[in-house]
Amino acid sequence: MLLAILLGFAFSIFLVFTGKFFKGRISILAAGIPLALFVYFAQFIGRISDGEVITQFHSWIPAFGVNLGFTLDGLSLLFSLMITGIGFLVFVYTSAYLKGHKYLDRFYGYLSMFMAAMLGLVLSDNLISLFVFWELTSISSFFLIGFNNTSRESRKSALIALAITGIGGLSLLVGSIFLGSITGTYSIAEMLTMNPEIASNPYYILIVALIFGAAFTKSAQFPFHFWLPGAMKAPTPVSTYLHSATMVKAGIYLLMRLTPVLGDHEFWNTTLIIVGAITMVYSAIHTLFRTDLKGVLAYSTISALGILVFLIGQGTVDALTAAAVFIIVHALYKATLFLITGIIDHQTGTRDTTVLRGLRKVLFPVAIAGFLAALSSAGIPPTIGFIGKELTYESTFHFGNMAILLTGLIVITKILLLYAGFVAGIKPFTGALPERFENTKMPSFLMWLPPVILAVGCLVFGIFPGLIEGSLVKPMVSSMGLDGKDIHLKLFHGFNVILLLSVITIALGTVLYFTLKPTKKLEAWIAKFEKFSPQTIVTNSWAFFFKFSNGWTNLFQNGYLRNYVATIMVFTIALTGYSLFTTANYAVDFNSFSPITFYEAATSLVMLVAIGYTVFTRSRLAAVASMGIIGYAICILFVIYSAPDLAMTQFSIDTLTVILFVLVLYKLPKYLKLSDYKMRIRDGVLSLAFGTIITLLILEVLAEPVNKEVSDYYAANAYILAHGKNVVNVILVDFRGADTMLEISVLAIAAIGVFALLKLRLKKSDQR
Amino acid sequence: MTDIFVAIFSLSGAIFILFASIGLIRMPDAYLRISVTTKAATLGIGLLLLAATIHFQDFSITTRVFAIILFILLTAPISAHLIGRASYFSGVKLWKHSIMNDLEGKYDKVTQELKSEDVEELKKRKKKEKELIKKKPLK
Amino acid sequence: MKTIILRTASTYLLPLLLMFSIFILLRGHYSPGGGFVGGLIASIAFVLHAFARGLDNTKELLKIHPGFLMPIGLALAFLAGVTPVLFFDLPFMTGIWYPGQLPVIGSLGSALFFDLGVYLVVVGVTLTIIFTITESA
Amino acid sequence: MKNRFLSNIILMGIWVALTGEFTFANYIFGFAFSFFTLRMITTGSGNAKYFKILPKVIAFIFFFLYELIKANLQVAYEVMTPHYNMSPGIVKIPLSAKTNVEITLLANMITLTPGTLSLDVSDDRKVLYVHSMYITSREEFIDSIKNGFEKRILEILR
Amino acid sequence: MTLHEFIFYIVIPILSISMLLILWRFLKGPSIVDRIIALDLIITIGIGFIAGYSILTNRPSFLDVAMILALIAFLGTVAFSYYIQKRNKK
Amino acid sequence: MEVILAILIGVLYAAGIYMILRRSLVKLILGIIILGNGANLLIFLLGRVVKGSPPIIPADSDVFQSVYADPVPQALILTAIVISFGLQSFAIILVKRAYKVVKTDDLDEMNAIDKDS
Amino acid sequence: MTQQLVLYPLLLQMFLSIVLMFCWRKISWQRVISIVGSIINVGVSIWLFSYIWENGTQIVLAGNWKPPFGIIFVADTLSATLVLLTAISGLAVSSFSSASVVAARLKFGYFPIFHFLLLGLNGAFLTGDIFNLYVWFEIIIISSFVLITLGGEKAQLEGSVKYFTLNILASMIFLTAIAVLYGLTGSLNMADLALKVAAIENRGLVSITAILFLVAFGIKAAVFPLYFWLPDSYHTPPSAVAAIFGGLLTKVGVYALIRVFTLIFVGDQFIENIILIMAVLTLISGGLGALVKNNLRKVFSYLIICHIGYMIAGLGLFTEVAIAGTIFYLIHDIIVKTNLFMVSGLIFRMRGTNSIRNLGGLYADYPKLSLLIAIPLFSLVGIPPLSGFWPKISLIIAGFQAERWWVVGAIIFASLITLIVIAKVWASVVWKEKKELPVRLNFRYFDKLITIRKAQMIAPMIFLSLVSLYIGFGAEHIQQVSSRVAGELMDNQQYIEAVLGK
Ligand code: NA
Ligand code: NA
Repeated sequence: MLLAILLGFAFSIFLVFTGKFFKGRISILAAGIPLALFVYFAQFIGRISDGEVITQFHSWIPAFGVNLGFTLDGLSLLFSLMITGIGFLVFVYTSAYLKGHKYLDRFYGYLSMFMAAMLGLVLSDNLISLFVFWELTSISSFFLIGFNNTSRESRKSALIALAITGIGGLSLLVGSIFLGSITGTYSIAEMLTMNPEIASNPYYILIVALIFGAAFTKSAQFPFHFWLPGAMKAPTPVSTYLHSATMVKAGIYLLMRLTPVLGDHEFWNTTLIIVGAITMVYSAIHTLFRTDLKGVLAYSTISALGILVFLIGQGTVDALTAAAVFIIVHALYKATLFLITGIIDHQTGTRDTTVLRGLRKVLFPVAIAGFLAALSSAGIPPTIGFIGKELTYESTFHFGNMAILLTGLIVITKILLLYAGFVAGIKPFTGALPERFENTKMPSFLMWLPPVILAVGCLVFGIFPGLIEGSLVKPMVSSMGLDGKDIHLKLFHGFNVILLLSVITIALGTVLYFTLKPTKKLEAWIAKFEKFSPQTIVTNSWAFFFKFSNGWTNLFQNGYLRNYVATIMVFTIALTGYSLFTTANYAVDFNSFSPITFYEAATSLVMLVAIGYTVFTRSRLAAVASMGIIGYAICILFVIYSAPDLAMTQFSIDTLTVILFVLVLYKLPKYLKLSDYKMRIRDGVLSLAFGTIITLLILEVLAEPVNKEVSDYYAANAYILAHGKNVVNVILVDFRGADTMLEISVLAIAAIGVFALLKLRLKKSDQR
Repeated sequence: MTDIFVAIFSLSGAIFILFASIGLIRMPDAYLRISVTTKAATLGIGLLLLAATIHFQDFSITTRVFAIILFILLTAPISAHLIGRASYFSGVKLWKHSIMNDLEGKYDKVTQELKSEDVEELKKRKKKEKELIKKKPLK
Repeated sequence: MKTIILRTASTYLLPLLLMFSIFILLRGHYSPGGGFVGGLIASIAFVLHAFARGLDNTKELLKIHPGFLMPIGLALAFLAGVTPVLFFDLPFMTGIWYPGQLPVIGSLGSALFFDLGVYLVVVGVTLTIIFTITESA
Repeated sequence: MKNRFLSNIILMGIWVALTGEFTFANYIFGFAFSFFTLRMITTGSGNAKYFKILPKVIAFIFFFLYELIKANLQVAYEVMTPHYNMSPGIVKIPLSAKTNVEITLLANMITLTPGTLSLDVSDDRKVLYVHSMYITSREEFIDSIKNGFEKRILEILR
Repeated sequence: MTLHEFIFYIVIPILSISMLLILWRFLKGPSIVDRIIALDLIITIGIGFIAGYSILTNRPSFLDVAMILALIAFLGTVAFSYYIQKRNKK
Repeated sequence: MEVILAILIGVLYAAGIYMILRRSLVKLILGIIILGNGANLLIFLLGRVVKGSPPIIPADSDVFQSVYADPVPQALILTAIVISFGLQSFAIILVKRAYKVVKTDDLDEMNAIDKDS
Repeated sequence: MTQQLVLYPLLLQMFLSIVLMFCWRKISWQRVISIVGSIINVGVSIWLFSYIWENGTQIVLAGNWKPPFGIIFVADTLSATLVLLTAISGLAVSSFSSASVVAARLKFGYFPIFHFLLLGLNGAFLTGDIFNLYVWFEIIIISSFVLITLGGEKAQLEGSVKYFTLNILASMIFLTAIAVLYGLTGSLNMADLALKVAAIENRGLVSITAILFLVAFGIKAAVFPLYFWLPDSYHTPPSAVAAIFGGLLTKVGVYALIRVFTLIFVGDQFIENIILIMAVLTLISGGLGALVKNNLRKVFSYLIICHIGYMIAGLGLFTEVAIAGTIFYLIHDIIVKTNLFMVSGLIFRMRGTNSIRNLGGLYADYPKLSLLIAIPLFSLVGIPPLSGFWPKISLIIAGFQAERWWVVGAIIFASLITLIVIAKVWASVVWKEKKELPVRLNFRYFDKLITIRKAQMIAPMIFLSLVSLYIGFGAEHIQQVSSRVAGELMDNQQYIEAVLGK
C-alpha cells in the first residue's frame, strides 16, 4: 500500500523533471496509474468482504510515534476504489478536456499528487500521518483550484479554500495530538478499544470539537461551506474529482473512521445531526437560485455532504448503512453531472442554465448520462439513488423522538435536490435547440465515455444492489464498529411510510422542477441575503481583522526609534522594578562602604555637572567637549580606585572619540529644538526610573558577600605561571587572551566598516 | 628631610595651579585666559611632578617624570598657540580695555592666510605697483 | 593647519611619541601599558603629524596604507595564539615562554607577540579611521 | 649623516634613561630602535651642532627658568588682586629668526613666559604676532623680545 | 603632620578646588574656545592630581597615567583647533 | 563612597537613556557613549573598589604582599571600552554618512523605509 | 588531533577572515577562498558534530588554564548542531554572495566581514564563558553593522540606525547583567555560575539579573516587545546579507536565551511565565505584521519574528518535550529562513523589485525555479511532512501537558497566519500575471548573468532545499538530536560536570 501511495507522488515528481519530453503522450501514462491502482485495490474486495482487515506497517518517525501504518478495511477500500476509479475516469476525461494545454504536465502532476495524498489519507491508521496526507490534499487542492493562476478570482478562491481547510487541518492536528496524548498512541486501531475511557476524559469535548473543526471545514459544512462554491473556479475535472467525489468526503471519512473511537456520545451525535441538518437544508435551498450549472452542483454537493453528516450523527446501523450507500450514490451521479457540465461548457462555452436547452440533439450520449444521473440523484427507481434515499428515510424515520422533525427536513432537502439534479442533468438537454448551439460538436469519446460509464453505474448498481452489498457496504459498516450482518440492499421494500415519502418527494420535486425555472432575477434576489451569509460575516471579520493587524503592527512598528527605545525601557523597568520591589530586602550596609574623601567628592561633582551639561546643552560641540569631561572624570576615578591601565585606556579612547566627533561635526547643522515639553517629561521620568533601579540594584548587590576565588587565582599565578606582574595585562594577553583577540577583531571590522562607509559609493544601477 | 621638600614642591605646585584656575575664572577675555593658564599650570604641574621624583627617589621614575615635564614644556605653548589662533579665527573679541591690536585685518578670510601686513594695505600697494607697471611702458 | 609652529614641533614629536609607544608596549606586562595603549600613542603620533603637515605627507611617510597593518597585526596575534595548537598540541592561546630572561622585555613569550599584534591592529584601525574621515571631510 | 648619527645617539640615551636599565643589551636595543625610527621619519634635513652650543643651552635654561618664575609671580599677583592692572594687546614683532626651528622655539618660549602668548606667525615668516598682558609701548615690548629670547635663541641655534 | 596628611588635607583639596573652578569656567563659556581652554587645563590639573595621588598612595605606577594624559591631552587641543579653523573657513 | 558611585552610575544610565530618547542622531550617539560609561563603571563598582592598590605585583616579589584591587573587572572593562570604541567610531561615521545621504540629523525624518511597506 | 577539535571551526573562520583581508581588492580570489573555505568548514563541523555525537560533550581550555579560571570552549550537542547549521548556511550564503553581491561591495571587505560574522556565530555557540559570550556578540554585532551598511544607501542607513541603536542597547543591558552576575558570584564561567547562582540566598537579585539577560537576549532574538529593530532593517541590505541575518542572527539570541535559562537561571516560575507571555505575543505580533506587509522581505522579516515565538514558547514551557520542539524548530528555521532570503534575492534579481504588488509571473517565466522556491516557502508553513511541521507536534504536546491552552492557541494561530501569508505570497508572486515594470538600466537581471553566477545563486538554494527536505522526511534523525539536546539541557548537572569535572 505504501508503494501504491508513493507511486502517485513519484509520478508527480517525475513529471516535474520530465514533463517536457512527453507532451501529448503524457495522458496515457498518467491515466495508467489510477487504473493500475484501481485494479490493485479491487483485488482486495474478496478478502475484505470476508471480514479480513489488511494492515501494513512502516516505521517512519518513531520518535514522535508517527508511523506509516496502513489499514485496508471496508471503509478505506470503498474510498480507495472511489479515488482510483473516479480518478481514472477523470484522468482520461482531462486528456481531452485540457488537450494541448500548456501546463498539462503540471496539471497531471498536481492531480496525481492529490490522488496519492487522498489514498494516504484513507489508508492511514496513524492519526499524524493521516494529518500529513490531509494537509497534502489541501495543498494540492490549492494548486488545482488556482490552476488558472492568471485569473484573480481563481487565486482568491484558492486562497479562501486553503485558509478554511487550513484552519480545519490545524484543528485536526491539535485534536490528534491531544487524542494521542490521552491515549498514548496515534494508531486508530489501538484507540478502538479505548472509547469509554476517551469519552470520560475531561478533554473529550475539546478533542471532538477539534475533530469536528477539521471535518466540517473539509466537508464544507455550514458555516464553513462557502469555500466550495468558490472552488468551482477550478477546471471541471478538479471540481469533479476533488470537490464532489473525493476530497470533500475526507471529512466524512474522518467522522466515519472515528465513529468507533469518539462516537456514541451525546455531544457527538447531537452536534453532527444539527450541523448536518442545517447544512443540507440551507444549501439545498440555495440550489434553487443558481443559474450557473456548477453553482447548482456545488450547493447540491454541500447539501449531500450535510446529509452524510446528518446520517453519521444518527450513528445507528441503519443510518451508517444509508451513509455508506449514499456515498456511493453521490459519487456516481455527482461525478457524472460534473463531467457533463464540463462537456457542455467545453463544447458550448456556457454553463448558464437559463440559456442551455435541447442539447440532446447534438450531445446525445451525454444526454443519456445526464438523464440517468438525474434520476439517481432524484432517487427514482431503478437507480441506486432510490436505494440510498429509501435507506436514509428509513433510518431517520426511526430515529428517536425528534424523528418527525428530522424526517421532514430530510424530505424537504431531497425534494430540492431532485430539482437540482434535474436542472443539471435534464434541463440542458430538453426542449428546442437554440440556434447558437446548433453547431455544437460531439467531444472526443475520451470525454463523453467517462460520464456514461458512471451513469451506467448508477443504473447497474440500482438494479443489482447485491454487487455492492456484500463487497462494499457491509464491510464498511463493520469497519465503523457495528454489526452489518443484517444489511440487505434492495429496490423494493414493500408499501410502507418510507415508500410514501419517496413518492411525495418525487412528485413534489417534479412539480417544483416544472414550475420554477432558474432565472437571473431569482439569483439576484438571493444575493440580497448575502450580507447575512457566513461568507459575508467571515469576509467582514477578515477585513476587520486585517485592519486590526495593520493597526497593531503600526502601533508598535511606527518607525520612530525613540518609541522603540521607550517601549523596551518600559518593559525592562516594569519587570525589573516589579522584581526589585517585591523581592529585594533593602539590606544596604552603609558601614561597609568607604568614607568619602574630598577628591572623590570633587571628581563626582565634576562628572555629575558634566553629565547634566552634556544632556541639556544646546551646542553640539559643547556637548562633545563636556562628554570629554565625563570621560576624564571617569579616568580620575579609575586612578583613585587603583586601575591605572583602565585610566590610560579610558582617557585615550575618550580623546579619540572626541576627535572623531569633532572631525565629523563641523559639517552638521546646529541642534534643533525637536521634542516638546511633554515628551521631555515622559522621557525624563522613564530614564530616571531606570537610573533609580540601577542604583538600587547596585546597592543590593554590594550588600551581598564577595567571592574572589578567580581573581585570587590570577593574582597568585600571574608572575609564577604567566610571567607578568601587571595582572590586568596578564589577564588580557594570557588568562583571557581569547577576549583580546576578539576585541582587536572588533576594531578591525569597525575600521573596515568606517572605511567602506566613507569610501564606497554604489553606482545607481547597483542600488535597490 | 625629603618629605619637607616634597611638601614644599607639591604645595607650591598646587598653589600655582590654583592661580591658574582663578585666572581662568577672572581674566576678562580668552587670550588673557590662555595666557594666564598656560604658564601657571605648566609651572604648577612641573613642581608637583618634581615633588613626586623627590618622593620616590628612583632613577627610572625620575627619568620618566622628566620626560613628562619635557613633553609638557614642549606641547603646552603649542596648545596655547593653537587655541589662541583658533580664538582669533572664531572671532573672539579682545578685552575692551586692550590697548592695541596689530593682528586686525591680517587674516585673509577666504584662504586663512596670515599676512605680515594689513590685507587692505597690501591690496592698495599692489594696486599702486600695478599702476606703476602700467605707467612704465608709457615712459 | 597652516602653522609653522605646530608643523615644526610635529617633526620632533613624531619620533618621540613613537618611542614612547614602543616603550609602553614592551613594559605592559610589568607596569601599566601594553599593546593597546601603545598602539594608541603610536597612532596619535601619526595623527598629530597629519594634522600639522597634511595627510598626504603622513601617508608618504607611512609608505603602506595603514589599513594593511590590521591583517598583519591580526595574523601576528592569531599566530601567537595558534602556535601552541599547531606545534605543541596545547590549547589555543596557551602561553609559550622562552626560558630565561631578556633585558628590557623580561620574559620572552608568545604573549609579547600577541601584544605586538594588538599594537599593530590598533595603529592600523585608528589611522584608517581618522585618515579616512579626514580625507572625506 | 652626522646629524642623523647624533640624533640617533640622543634618542638611544633617552631610551635607556626611560627604561632605566643601563645594560649593554638595552643600549644596543635603544640604538637599533632609534635608528629605525629615525630612518622612518627622515624626510627633510635638520641642521644642528649639538656640542658647541651645550654651555649656551644650559645658560639659556637658567635664564628661561628665571623668566618663568618671575613672570608667574607677576601673573599670580594680577590674578589674586581684585583690580586689573593690565594693559593687554596684540603686537606685531618683526622676526630675525628665519628657520622653522628658530621661529618655533622663539614662539614657544614667548608663550611659556607668563603674560605673553604667541598667537601666530605670518605665512611669509616675517612677523610674529604676540599677545601680551602688559604693554607700555609697542617699541619697548618689541625690544624686550628681540634682545631677550630671540637673541639668545639665535646664539644657540646659529 | 605627616607628608601623607599634608598631601591629603592640603595639596589635593587645593587641586580639587581648582578643578571645580575650571568646571565653572567650562559651564560659563561663553565661547567654545573658553571651553576648550578649560578642558585643556582640567586635564593638566589631572596630571598634577595624579602626581599628588601617587605620593599619597606611594604608588609610582600612577605616574604612567600622568604621562599618557600629557601625551594625549595635547592631541585633543590640536583637534579642537583644527575643527574651529575648518569651521570658520568659508 | 560606594553610595555616591552607585548614584553616579544611576545618573549615567538615566542620562544615557534620556539622550537616546531624543530626536537628534548626535545626541543618540552621545547617549550610547554615556550609557557605555555607566556600564563600565558598574562592572568596576560591583567588582568592589579598593583605593590606591593597583593590581601590579611589586618589583621585588612574585606575589602580592598586601591588598590589591580586583584585576578581573579591570580587564573586562578594558575589553569593553575597546569594543565600545570600535562601535562608537563606527556610529559616529554612520551619523556623518546618514547626514550626507538622508540630509537630516532628526531621527523622526528617517522613516522613508516605512513608506514602501 | 581531536583534542582541539572544538576550536577548529573558530580557528578556520579566523584564518579565512585574515587571509581574505590580505586579498583586499582581489575579489575573484576572495570568492574562491570563501567558497572553498566554507566547504572545508562544513567538513570540519560535520567532524565536530559526529565526534560530539559519539563521545559526548567536549571542552577546550583556552590558554590551558583550568576551569573556572580561563576562558573555556564547550561543545555539547546543541553547540555542535548549531555550528554545523552555521556551516551549512554559511556555505550556501557564501556561494550566493559570490554571485549576487555587487563587485563594489566585495571590494570593500564584504567577504572578510562575512567570515568574521560566521566566526562570531560559531564562537557564541561554543563559548562556555559569559563575558566571552558578550565579546562574541560584539563581533557579531559589529560585523552585522558593517554588512548592513555596506553600500550606504538611504534605506540601508535609516534601517541601520535603528538596528544599531537597539542592538547596542541590548549589549549594554547584557553587560549590565554580566556586571551584576560578577558582583554576585565573582565568576564568569557559565558552569561555575550555575553552581554559584544556585547558592545565592537573595533570590530577588537572581531574578532581576535573569530579567536583564532576558531583555538583552530578547532584543537580539527579536521577541515581543523588543523586536522593533528587525522589521525596520532586515529588508535593507543585500539579500545575501539578509539571508545570513535572517537565518542565524536572531537565532543566536534564541541560543543565548536557551543556554542561560537552562543552565544558570533555572526554575523561576515568574520568569517562565513572562517568557511564555512574550512568546505568545511574539507569535501574534509577527504573524499580524507579516499579514499586512507588501514587501517580500518585510513579510519574511515579520515571519522571522513570528517563528521566534515558537522557540521561545518551548523555552517557556520548559519541559523536555517542549525544549526538543524548540531545538527542532531552531534547526529547521535556520535552514529555511536562510533559503527564503536567498529566494527573495533571486526574485529581486529576476524582477528588480521585492514589492509584492509589482511582482508576478514567476510561474510562467521560471517554472522550475518556482518549484524550487516552493520548497522553502512551504517548509516554512510546515505543510507536513516538510520540516516546519514536526517541531509543532512537540510544542503542542507540551502545551497540552502543561494545560497552557493559550500557548497552543497562539501556536495554531501563528501556523495559520503563516499558511495564509505564504499562500498569498505564492499567489501574487508566482501565480499572478507578470506586471510590466520599467526596465532598470544597467541592472544585472538574473537572465543576463553568466552561467557560473546563475549556478552560484541557484546551487545554494537547491542545497538548502535538500537539507530542509531531509529535515522533514528524515525528521526521525533530527528528533533524535533534538531529544538528546533537550535531555542535556534539562539536566544542567551534565554540563556542569563536563566543564568542572567531579
Ligand atoms: Na595593559
Ligand atoms: Na607669556
